[in-house]
This record gives sequence, structure tokens and C-alpha cells, in this order.
Amino acid sequence: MKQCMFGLLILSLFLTGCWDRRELNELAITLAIGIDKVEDEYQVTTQVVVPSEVSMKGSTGSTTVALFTASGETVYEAIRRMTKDSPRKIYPGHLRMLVIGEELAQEGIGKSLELLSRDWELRPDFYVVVAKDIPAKEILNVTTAIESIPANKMFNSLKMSEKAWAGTHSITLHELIADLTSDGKEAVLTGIQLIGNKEIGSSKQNVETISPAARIKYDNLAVFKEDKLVSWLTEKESRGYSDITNSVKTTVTPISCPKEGKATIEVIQSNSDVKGNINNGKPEVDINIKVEGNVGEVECKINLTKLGTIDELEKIYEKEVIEIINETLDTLQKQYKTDIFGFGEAIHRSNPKEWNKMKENWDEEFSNLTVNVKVDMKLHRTGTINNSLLEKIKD
Amino acid sequence: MMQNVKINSYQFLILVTLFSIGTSILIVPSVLATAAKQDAWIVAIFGTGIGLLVIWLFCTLAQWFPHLTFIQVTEKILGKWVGKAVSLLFVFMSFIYASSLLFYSGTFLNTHLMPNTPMVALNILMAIIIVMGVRLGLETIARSAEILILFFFVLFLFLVLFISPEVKFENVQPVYEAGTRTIVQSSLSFIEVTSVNAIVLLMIFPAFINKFKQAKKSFLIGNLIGGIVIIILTFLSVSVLGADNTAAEFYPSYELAKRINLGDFIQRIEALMAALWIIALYFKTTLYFYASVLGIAQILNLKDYRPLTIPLGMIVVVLSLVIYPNVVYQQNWNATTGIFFSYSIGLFLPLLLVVVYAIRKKQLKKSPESSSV
Amino acid sequence: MWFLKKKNIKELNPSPPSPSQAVAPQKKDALKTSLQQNIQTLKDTLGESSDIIIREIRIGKEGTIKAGIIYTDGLTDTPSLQNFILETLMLDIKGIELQKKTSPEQNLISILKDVALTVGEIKEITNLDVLFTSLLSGDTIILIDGYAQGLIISNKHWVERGVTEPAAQTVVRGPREGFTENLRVNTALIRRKLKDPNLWMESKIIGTRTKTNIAIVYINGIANDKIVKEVRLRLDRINIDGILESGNIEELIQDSPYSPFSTVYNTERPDVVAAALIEGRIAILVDGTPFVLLVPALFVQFFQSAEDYYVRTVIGSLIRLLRFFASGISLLAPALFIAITTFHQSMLPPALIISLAAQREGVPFPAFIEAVIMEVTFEILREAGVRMPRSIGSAMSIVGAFVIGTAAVEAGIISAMMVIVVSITAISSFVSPSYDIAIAVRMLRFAFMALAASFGLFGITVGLIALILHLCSLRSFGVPYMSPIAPFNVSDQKDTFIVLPIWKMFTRPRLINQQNRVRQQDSASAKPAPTKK
Amino acid sequence: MLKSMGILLIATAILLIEVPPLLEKKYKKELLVFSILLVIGVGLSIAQGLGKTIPNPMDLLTYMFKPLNDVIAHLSK
Repeated sequence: MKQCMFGLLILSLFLTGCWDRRELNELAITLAIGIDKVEDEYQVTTQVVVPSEVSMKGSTGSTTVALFTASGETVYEAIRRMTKDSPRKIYPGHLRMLVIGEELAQEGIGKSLELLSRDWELRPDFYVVVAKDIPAKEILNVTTAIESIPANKMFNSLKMSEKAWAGTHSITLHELIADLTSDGKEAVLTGIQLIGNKEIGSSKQNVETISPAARIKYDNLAVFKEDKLVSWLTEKESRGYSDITNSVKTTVTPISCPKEGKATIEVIQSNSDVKGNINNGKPEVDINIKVEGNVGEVECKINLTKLGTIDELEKIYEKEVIEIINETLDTLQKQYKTDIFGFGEAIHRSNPKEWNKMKENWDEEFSNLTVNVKVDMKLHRTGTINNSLLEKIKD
Repeated sequence: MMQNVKINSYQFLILVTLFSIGTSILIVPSVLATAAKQDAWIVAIFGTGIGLLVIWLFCTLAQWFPHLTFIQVTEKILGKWVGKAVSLLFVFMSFIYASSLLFYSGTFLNTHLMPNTPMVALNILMAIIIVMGVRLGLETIARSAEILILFFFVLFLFLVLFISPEVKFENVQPVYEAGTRTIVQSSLSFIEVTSVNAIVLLMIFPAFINKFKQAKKSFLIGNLIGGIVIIILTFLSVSVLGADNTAAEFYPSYELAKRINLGDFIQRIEALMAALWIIALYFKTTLYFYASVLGIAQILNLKDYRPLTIPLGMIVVVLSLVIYPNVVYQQNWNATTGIFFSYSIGLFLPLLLVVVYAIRKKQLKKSPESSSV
Repeated sequence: MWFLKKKNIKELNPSPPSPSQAVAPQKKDALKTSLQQNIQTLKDTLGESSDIIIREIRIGKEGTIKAGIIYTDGLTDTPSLQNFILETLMLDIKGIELQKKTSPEQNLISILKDVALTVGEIKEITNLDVLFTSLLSGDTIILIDGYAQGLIISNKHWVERGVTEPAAQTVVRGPREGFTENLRVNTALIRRKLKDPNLWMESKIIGTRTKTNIAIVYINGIANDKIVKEVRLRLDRINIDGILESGNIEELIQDSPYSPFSTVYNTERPDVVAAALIEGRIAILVDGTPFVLLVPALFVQFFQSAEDYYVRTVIGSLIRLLRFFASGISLLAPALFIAITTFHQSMLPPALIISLAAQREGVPFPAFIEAVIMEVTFEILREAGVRMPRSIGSAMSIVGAFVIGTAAVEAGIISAMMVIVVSITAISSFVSPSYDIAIAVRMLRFAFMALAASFGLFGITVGLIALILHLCSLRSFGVPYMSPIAPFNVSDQKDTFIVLPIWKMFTRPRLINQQNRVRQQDSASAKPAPTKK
Repeated sequence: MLKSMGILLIATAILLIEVPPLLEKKYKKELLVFSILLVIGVGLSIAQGLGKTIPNPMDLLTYMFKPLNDVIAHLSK
């Protein structure tokens, strides 16, 4: 007994301070990685936090992050090569954002993601976005206001935006990989843009003015076929995509009033249910969307105190959303022929045998797919007032 | 010294549970998902059912000799020399599996927690507590299992609770796509890991348990609980990660822990959850090791098995470093030779014993002392 | 190595009962009839010890009978000696005809004992050895010339501490009395709580030089006979020259001496002892110390405080859970901190890792060394605080820790987070109601830190498994140390992690006590009567 | 070399811990088995420490079960 305890102690003393021990101040905490394709090599850019600048004490006024760039034939090689430049080893365990350059996205993102899913240290819960019209490196090279760490800014604004705006869509690495590997679903990714002067953008000067010279902003969804970027959706189509794939958390939707003017509906809950089935040997998809919401803003003459008005608004909402959805479906079915909605999976779930037959030429089947959309809207409240104050102003 | 050790049936239940969970918790979801895709959990249910039959066979064999260990039973039924030879094979199996489990724990830690630490260091550390446990005796192992299973189930409950918001039922649909043939085929390896290998528990059951009737029940219930844990885990892996991803991961259940994110607050706890796997692996390895050490001692008619623990511990560590040159070899071996090896000792040997016993029954009853000792 | 050690001891002590030889070569020698001879023997043996008073007087009508009164100054009650012994012998019985050898039946000693002396406890002796023991424990000895017997008059009295509040185990609610250094007072304190004829006290004298009085106290019929026998056996096996504190006895009788965990419980509180006796435990009282030993001791017992049973059940349970939790923190906090910050950084929330990394910028030591420095510093401060005079002790330790902590952080040697972790650990270690468990935990903490520094959380897990294995292998007088957790026992869970109301505790702990398990016959009757609607 | 020294040192420690009680109890057979196993253990450890290839028991098993394996593989096709 005691010999064992003794042995254990001796052993641990011998082994102390070895192998995997890394002190916190030996790590280059990387919050964002950008991957571009430059010529035939991967160019990897990492945004590394400078901890002493983030903390209250001891900041010297320089930027809170540093950027390191290295190229290599593979992503892993590039990251390891980075130590030639960086004083500490890149530590990706807290990665928040992966930015993929548009060029690379067009060529195919699969290869560059392989390392990220294999490495033990990475937690695949970071967001993946595509830089639109610009290399990923430039996106990471911008200072931001409020959130002093740009990666955190990107992460938080994507998260908030997804919660409050149906047009944006956050996709983590494991979701992306699931989409890429699935037979019946293609991937989408949110785009990110740089607006303004990128020269000033990289300096601290950028955030010293009220309105920064350069800012980064999310854009619409990028559509993938296999792992290659095919095209970008418009904002409306992005909205339609969210509706179909049950990823609306809350959002607002402007609709037209019965007569003229606009009203805004605040969606507080939205549930969509996609069901696949086979009808006369032909695949079919039913989309059932149940929405609950409030009247958020009324910019027209309607009498909200009347019972029928709410019903009317519900009808209008349903009609307009179905239009948006149909438009989205149309674009994807006819134009891009890529099934980003997971209709294939839906059919697989309901009719595995039939699915196995049509799996091979699903893209064709998809473009001829009949989709039945049903929206059921329920309005509950009208905010803190009933009739609009506009009523009185006009009088 | 060996006779006065007795554990109660509740403690045995816990040991059986931990033994059934053991390695399965790490690798089974992946193995099942490879073959049966999203129906992996059905395989687990099916396997648990068949596994119970196997356990029932063990119980049947054990009830004829309620005071003997497996080694002594083989000697009694097959005669001294044949029995010893067969016992040697049995000991060899449990010894090989002890080092194989040591390899698992080392590889698991190397893959997910400490890639730069040499595996030999991890294995030595693990072997130290295994040897310590075996030296302290079965009673101590059983009692510590009683405490550690609390930790285990608390962690497991956390895992299940925290991951449940991530469950997507779409991932397990369509149900029963794999078909009966695939399900039966792939359940073979599941039954091997959770039930067939439980033959080593015949080294403590029924000889060291105080009430046979209850112990028999414990054996079955323990195996069932272990099976249920694996079923839940397989279901969660498939429904959260998706069938493809589950199949691709070496340790899907660990990946599951990585996915935990409850309100951005309870997250990043996978390293803590690793204790779950270490506890389960520890007890399974210890039981294998105990069976082999006790087995050797009984084959050679030694009075005390304790002196053998440390040298055998050394050998186990060395073996754990050489038996699998790499993880791919390990997966291959497990899928082919491993299954045959386990089944021949864990299923055909007891069947053979039952048959021989049936034939020699009268002869054995007449002179109970003739063939043994 | 082992047998070498054993041999050495044997060589040093060729015959086991050697220490007594020097003291009393005439051991077992009977008293002589001649007073002069007896007094000479006494003087020879005791040397010129100034505290031994030998007074020679003459008694009887004509003062014909020589008598000697021997006592130890300071240990004997001088007023009673004067009033009841000297006065009686020299004045009151002066008129009575006392003759030396009237008849063999008329024994002067018996006359004195039966008729004359007006004191409570008197014993006759013939043995010098007993004489010495009694004399040196404060009794007065009367020897009469011509008799090979003597009288021991028990009138011990010395200045001692009264019954005060125990210092080590304080409670907010509960009796404020604690044991004292006097064995008799202590037995009285127990007897006052348990007026049960079955409360038996067996006396023993242990220690060839100290002759320490020891009492084994148990309730006959409740305590497990096997354990009582075992305790007796172990105490009888002791062959040592001195017992100065119950700690000596504890070390001599406990099961695994090298374990950091104590398998004998000690307490200063009579109510704790009484409660333990009712549960079927056995108390060992040692003269000269207020600490009473209780066996068998279980792991969970060290987390129980007397107060748990005096406050409301919910509060008691929560506080007990808190104690387990605090001990966990005290054991693991620095180790977990080391493991997480140096091995599993991915466990830290993103905001925290940046702030921790910022704190560590410029800290020259690895986290492990940092933690060891701080923990050792703290242990030194704590020890200093205990040994210092009480008035400045606690202030010093707190101020010391604060100053060193703050200064070290300002100087950039230690990161601020480490100071926080060490402080939490320190505070948690004070929560434990028992000093024994607190000290074991403090010791093991360093082992866990070392394991964490080399293997991270895996090391900690391995350490915990090893610790639990060790705890499970312990036994206290045959009872598994970890019971009722392992082996698990449902009915004993009522007083393990939680404290059920006292009317629910209708059986005694199972493993400690095999007979007479029921404490109250009908649990329902003990409950408050249901209110009528 | 350093590794072998360490292993021998550990083996010595094990001997010191295990042998005296065995001698005391006169467990001759146990002592014999213990010594044989210890020699095997030390030998294997040193061989492993020096980077020698140790025959893999798994390969032996694979060889033994190969015919069965082939039959099953054939059947399942």
C-alpha cells in the first residue's frame, strides 16, 4: 500500500514539468483564422490576441491583436511555419471565426477544412464565413470599435444578428462539415465584407473616430455545390432560406397594408417542418411553417381595434412570405440547381428505398421537385398601443 | 487467503456494469455507426438482448460449481492437464486484453488530451493504480467501484442532460434502413465487447460472492445497465453528430462532450468528462488484470497472488506498447481476429464445458475430488 | 530493509519489559513489617525528591505506635490531610487504647480503616509497587510500624483547569462544556449525560513510567463485543514507557499507521462522546488530556459536527454538504487550477483565458512552482499563527498572507489568480470540523498538485482513484473506513451526506453495531402528531 | 543505457519490497514464480527501452485465426 503511494509520488516528481505542459503566457491565443489561396499555396492568416493589451492594467495603447501570415502547400504546414514569425505557438483552442477567401471558396473548401476537423485542439464550434470580393487576410486586418478584439466583434455580431435578423445565418464548422458530407444537402455560408478604406482600417486610428474608416459587415449567404462556392443569394433569398430551414429565431418583416403603406410584423417564433414524400413515383416536399408574431409598426391606415384586421394582416403576411419562399426556391431550383435546404435528406428520411434510387442524380430531381409551401401566421399582440398615432395626425 | 474474500451482490452488480461499459463507451458507437449508420442504436439494443443470453449461459455454468472460479471449473470438468491448458489460454486472453485496454486509454489520452506525452508514461501511471487495486484485493476494488460509479453516473447524467438540447431526431431517421442482416452482423462486435468478454468475471463469480441467487440477478442486471448506457450513448452520438460523423470519429462520445453548450455557460467541459472514460476503462482493465493474475496463481496452485502483481504489471505495460503498432492495426485486429478470439474463449469454451459436463456429469458427481486439485 | 529495522530494535532491547528495570528493582516486593525499613526503601527509591513528604508520627494512647504518613506535596489535598488524617490520628484517637499486638484479629490497620479515618476512599496495600503508583498519583500513604500493610487514602487534589468551552470544536448551538485534563472529571461529564447502568467503564494503567490511567467506556449491550474485545486486546498489547496524551494511544492502537487518514476519532466534547456511545462506539479516556478517543472511526464521522444534530435538519444537511464540498476544494483547487491552465486551456472560457494570460505575462515561474510557493508560504504562515500567542496569532496570519500575496502580485512574481486560488483553498481547509481530516487533505493537496503538473486532469483522476482505493482499503477496528458509502448501506445514509431529523434515526449504524439496533421503537410516534383539520 | 539503469533500479526496489515477506512466510513456489516473471518483465522492459522489436502476440493470434477469418470472409461475401 504505502509503497504504491510512495512510488506514485516519486514518479510524479520525476515527471513534473514535461511534455504537454504549456503555460498560458507561452500561447498565442488565436481567435480568428483566415485561409486564402495565393497562387498554388494556402495562405493562412491568424489573428492572435495580445493579452496585456486587452486587460485593464498594463496596456500600452497598441492594438489588441496581432496578425501572422504564412503560406504552405497544406494548411498544417502553413500554420506550423508561422512559428518562424510568431514568438509563441499558435493555439487554436479558442478559435471563434474562420474566414475563407472567396477565391478559395470557388475552388473548393473541403481540403482546407480537413486539418481543422482532425486536429485535437480545435473545437469545431467556431463560425465559418466567406470573405466576399476580398482576401480573408484583409478581413482580419481591421480594427473594430466596442469589441476591441476584431474576432470577437465578428463572432458576437453574427450571433446577435442571427437572433434578431432572419437574413443572416451562423454556421459552425461541424454544421458545415455535416452539410458537406451529406448526400441530400448542400452547404451555405454567410459572407463577410469589408467596407471603406482598408489602409486606415488596420491601424488603431480606425477606431478613434466615431465613424470608422473601415468596417466589416456581414453579407448574404454563399451557396455551395459540393464544396465549391457557386453564387451568392440576395437578402430576400437568404430570408427565404432561413424560413425553410427553420433557422429563424426572431426577425421583422415589412408587409404591405391592405390599402397602401407598410406595416411591420415582428416574428417572435417560427417553426418550419419539411416533409418529403413520394407521390406517384415523383418526390415531393411539403413545407409547413408556423409563425407567431406581433404587430410591430403600422405606417398605414388600418383599424387595429377591429377583429378582422388582424386576420387580414395574417393573410397578407402568409401570402408575402410564400412569395419570398417561392422566389428563393425558384432561384435555387432553376438557376443554381443545388439543394441547400436538405430536401434530399427529407426524402431519405421518409422513403429510404426510393431515395437510394434517385440519390445519384438528385440535382436533376431537385430542380423538378414539387414543393408545397404552407405558412400559418398567428398575430398575438400589437405592442403598447392599439391604433397608430398616424390616425390622429392625419385628422 | 483467497477464500475469505467476499463481496456482496450489489458490489458485483457495479463491477459488472462498469465492466460492460468499459471500452464500449469509447469505441462502440463508432464501430456500430460504421456498419449500421443511423441504426447503430438499434444494433446496441439488439446486442444487449443477445448479450443477456450469453450472460445467462455463464450463470448456468457457474451455478453447478458455486464455490469455484472459472479456472477451477475448467480443471474440474476437463481434467487436470487439459483444463490447465485451456485455462492458460483463458489467462492469456485476459492478460492480452488488459494490455490492450491499457493501449486504449493511452491512445485516447494521446489523441485528445496530451498528444506529446509518451504513451509509456500514461500507461505506467494507469498500471500503477491497477496494480495497486489488485494488490489491495477484490474487496477494495469493489468498494472503490461503489464510490467511483457515483462519479461515473453523475458525469454521465450531466453528459446526457447537457447534450440533450442538441439532439436532432432527423439524424436517426430513417429508422431501420440498415436491415436485419447488417444489424445482426454488426451486433457481433458489440456483444463481444460488452458480454462475451465478461467471461473473465467468472473468476470472481460465483466464488467470491456471498449470495449466489442474488449475484446471478446482479450479473444480468449489471450487464443490462451497461447495455442501456451504451444504447443511450450510441443514440446520442448518432442523433447529435450524425451517422457519418459518428463513424468517422475515433471516439464519438468524446466528441459529444465537446458539443455541450448550455447557454454559452456550461461548455468546454470535455476534459472533465474524460474522467468518465478513465473510470470505466480503469475498472475493466483492473478486472482483466485481476482475472489473469488470479488465474496464473490458481493454475500454479500458489497460496497468494499478490507477489505476481508487480512483475505482471511491468509485462502488461510493455505489451501495451507493442501489441498494436498503430490505431489502424488495432481497428483491423478488433474487427477480425479479435472477434474470433473472444468468441472462441468467451462463448465456445463455456458451451464446450456445458456439453462436457453434461456427458461426464455422473462421473464427476461420483468422485468430486478425482479430477480436481 | 524491513527486517533489518526489526532486528535493530531487537538488538537494542534484548528483553521487552526493560524500561521498568531501573525504576523498581524491588518490584512486586511486599512491604516489610518494620516501618523504618519501609521508609528507608522509599527514600532509596525516590531519591531526595523534595516534593515527597515523609512524616513520622506516633499514635495511640501513649504514643507507642510509630506510624508514617507519606504524600506528594502539591498532589495531595493538604487541608483534608490535616483535618481528617493528621487530626484523627494524632488527636481524636489519642484516648483510645491502641495496642500493638493485643490479638492477631485486632488488626490496627483495619481499626483505622473501619473506625477511625473519616475519609472516603481507603484501600489496604501490601505491595510496594502499588504504593509508589498511588503515592505518585497524589494519594496519602499511612504505614504503621509492625504491619506489613499500609493504607492508601485517596485525597488527591491539585490545581487544574476547570470545565471550559472546548477550543478545538466550537459550536454555535450546543453545550459549552469540554473535557478537562482530569480523567475523573471526564468520566463524570459522560456519566452526567448517560445515567445508564449499562454504561461501563474499564480502567487500565498504561505506561511503565507514566502510569497513565486509561478508561475504556462503552454501553454494554449496544457496543459490539468483538470491537470491545479488540480494543482491550490492543490496549493490553501496548508496552511502552510513557503515555502523555491520547495521541500516543491513538498511534499505538490504530490500524494503518502510515495512512494520512486517522482511523481513530478524537473529541473534546462530552456530548459527542455520549452520542457516539449511544451509537455503539467505544470511548477511550486518557488521564491528562481533554481529548477522548472514539473507535471505530469512519471517514464520514470526520465531517460531522455536534451541531448538525442540534439545528434544523435542512440547515444541518446543507452545512454538512458544504463541508464535503469545501474539503473537495481544499484538496483539489490548486491542482485543478494547474491542470486547467497548463494542460487544458481549452476548458477556460474565452474571456477568462485572455485575462489569465495577461496576468501571467512576466511571471517568471511555471504555474506549478507558483502554486507550490504560495501554498508553502501559506502553510508556514498558518503554522506560525497557531504557535504564536493567541492574541496576535490570527491577526498575524491573515495580515501576513495578505501582505505577501499582494506584494508578490505587485512585484509580478505571482499572478493574482493564483493568490485567489490559494486563498480559497486555505479558507476551505478551515471549514472541516476535524483537524485530522483537514491536515490529511492539506498534505495530499501537494501530491495532487504534482500529479496535475505532470499529467493534467488525467493525473488528478488517477490520483483520485488511488486515493479512493486507499480509503476503501482502510479499516477501523474491523469496520470498513468508508462505510456506509462503501460498502453502501441505504439505511445509514440518514446520517452520511445529509442529516435526517432525529425522529427518523431509529436505527443505529449497521456496521458499527450488530446488536440492539433499534433506537426508537416506533418512528411515527416520535414525529409530531398530525394536526387535526 | 539510462533507461535500463532505471528499470534495474525499479526492479531492485520491487525485490526489496516483495522478497522479505515471502521469505518470512516460506512461500518458495511463489518466490520462484515471482522471480521468473520479474526476469521476464525486466527483460522485456529493457528490450523495449533499448528500442528492440518485441514479438507481438497479436500477430500470433492473427496467424492462428487466419483460416477461420478467411472462411468467414468468404461466407459473408
